[in-house]
Amino acid sequence: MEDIKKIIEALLFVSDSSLTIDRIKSVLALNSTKEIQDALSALSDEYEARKGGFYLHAVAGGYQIRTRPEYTKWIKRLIRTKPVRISKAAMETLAIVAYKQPIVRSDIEHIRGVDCGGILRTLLERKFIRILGRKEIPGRPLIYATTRQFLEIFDLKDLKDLPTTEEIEKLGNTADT
Amino acid sequence: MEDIKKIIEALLFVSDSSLTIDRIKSVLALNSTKEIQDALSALSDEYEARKGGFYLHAVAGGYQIRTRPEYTKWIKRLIRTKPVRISKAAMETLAIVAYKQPIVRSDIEHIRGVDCGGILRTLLERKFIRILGRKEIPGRPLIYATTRQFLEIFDLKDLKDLPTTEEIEKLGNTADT
Amino acid sequence: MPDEIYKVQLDGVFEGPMDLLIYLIKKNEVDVYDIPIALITDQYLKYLEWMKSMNIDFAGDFLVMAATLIQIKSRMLLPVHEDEESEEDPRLELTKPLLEYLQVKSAAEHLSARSILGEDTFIRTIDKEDYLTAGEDEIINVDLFELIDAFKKILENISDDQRLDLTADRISVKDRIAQIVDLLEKQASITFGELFSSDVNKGEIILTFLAILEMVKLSLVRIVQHVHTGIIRIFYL
Repeated sequence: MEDIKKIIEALLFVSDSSLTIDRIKSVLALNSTKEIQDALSALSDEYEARKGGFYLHAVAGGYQIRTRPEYTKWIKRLIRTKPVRISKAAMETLAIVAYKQPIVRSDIEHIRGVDCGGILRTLLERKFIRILGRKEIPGRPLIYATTRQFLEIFDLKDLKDLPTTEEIEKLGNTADT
Repeated sequence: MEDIKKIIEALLFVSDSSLTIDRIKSVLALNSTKEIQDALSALSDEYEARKGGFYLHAVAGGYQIRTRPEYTKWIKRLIRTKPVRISKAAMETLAIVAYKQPIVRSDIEHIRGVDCGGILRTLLERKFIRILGRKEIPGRPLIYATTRQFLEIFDLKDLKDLPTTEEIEKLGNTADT
Repeated sequence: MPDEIYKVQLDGVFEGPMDLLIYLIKKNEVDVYDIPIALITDQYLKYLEWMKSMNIDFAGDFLVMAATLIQIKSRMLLPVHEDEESEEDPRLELTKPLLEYLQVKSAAEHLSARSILGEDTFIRTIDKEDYLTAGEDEIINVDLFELIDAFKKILENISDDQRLDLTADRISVKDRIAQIVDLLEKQASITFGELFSSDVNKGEIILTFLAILEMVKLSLVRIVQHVHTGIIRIFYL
């Protein structure tokens, strides 16, 4: 019984979704539902008694270890502070600006094939890119380029440090590992 | 103190990389290193005392909650994820980068005697290695080094934690005979 | 020999010439410091022949090594003169890299034997989205490789003629533009003299000049020459 409890704890710990009793039964190759139920409630009692950072949550017919809501504030601070996180769409846009700078929005959108207004604003706010000026063509569109902070974040001395496209291609395709 | 311990536990529970004391300090907006260290060792002691499914592990200059190795068998039955499996060729390339970093591709290939482009790309993709910059020699080749994630995956506190090649050889020789 | 090779084949094709050499040295139980070069060269070449006969593609590196082996073998055959005692053993050319490669192999084995995260021990995998309020899509950690990868994916979708301007030269010009803009952001205008004074070599001067031309073309700057002093000044627009 002691052991089953520990195994279940390890399973709950690594699982990214809630675990049903049936699932636990099949992993442990056990027949008895009761044994698992007892282990789960013992775990839950333990977590309640120690009042730590997490608890056992019963959801959607299963069980899950969750952090206590009172610590969400801190978790958000952890996730939001460095290391810098960026959405995939923003990364693509940033890559285009980095390699094709100075570049105007319509050219970026031509390459990506979608509207980039919102993303460009976010990148500007986060100081990854800056406005260099306006291009003297009809509409006088804004010209974008990367910032010093961009270099710092990507650990580059200068733009010359960016791998060239030939180098990227020379690396070839992912080898089978 | 009690509260800091709980918050740190919650942070450790959600972080996908090992947390350094500095990182915890900045999230908690605390100045005292000692308070955090005390909380961490209290947590570690607790986990050791209850001998549950997980423990506090010091790795890559920080701390991380990991499942105890005795439950690996069960976890693998639960999560049928792709195993980390790294090919022999990739492991050799990674070893060269780890021991000779910072290093350029041609030096790696000189040692292995074969093209390593595809493998380097895979190692970059898996975030075992990263591009450090360029070497100021003709052609300005890219320089490679290992990542923090490399330390975490291979259970190293820091690069100095890697045994020297002489130490490995001694181990190897005794194993051979 | 062919039978043995066949057996080796089952263990996987040799990764490279070094791998094959080490296999041959281990199989013959010879000392890396005293390699019987004729024997090893012979077996090495036989293996290449066998690969050819089996239509197995092998990298040019195997041929380079074959040439090296043959060269060392022939140098070994040359008579050694008494007075040339100090001359290096030609086999050292092979011994040094072999030893280094053996070290790498042990280091790789050591790494594989360590407790590996995701294999021997696990951490929690959580969905960060639970804690993020903004409706951002897939979130990735910023890392130079991610940036390159994002760009590589874009490249795959654009035509060849659009990629021509992505050479290192172009990037240098862009870099220079960024530097000039940095200066102009600080002081609004700058003289030609100031811009070129720090440039020591011709290449750098050309680079600066190209950067200015590009900036004029982009209407980032305006260039004005003073009627009396002749000083050329660049203004940030």
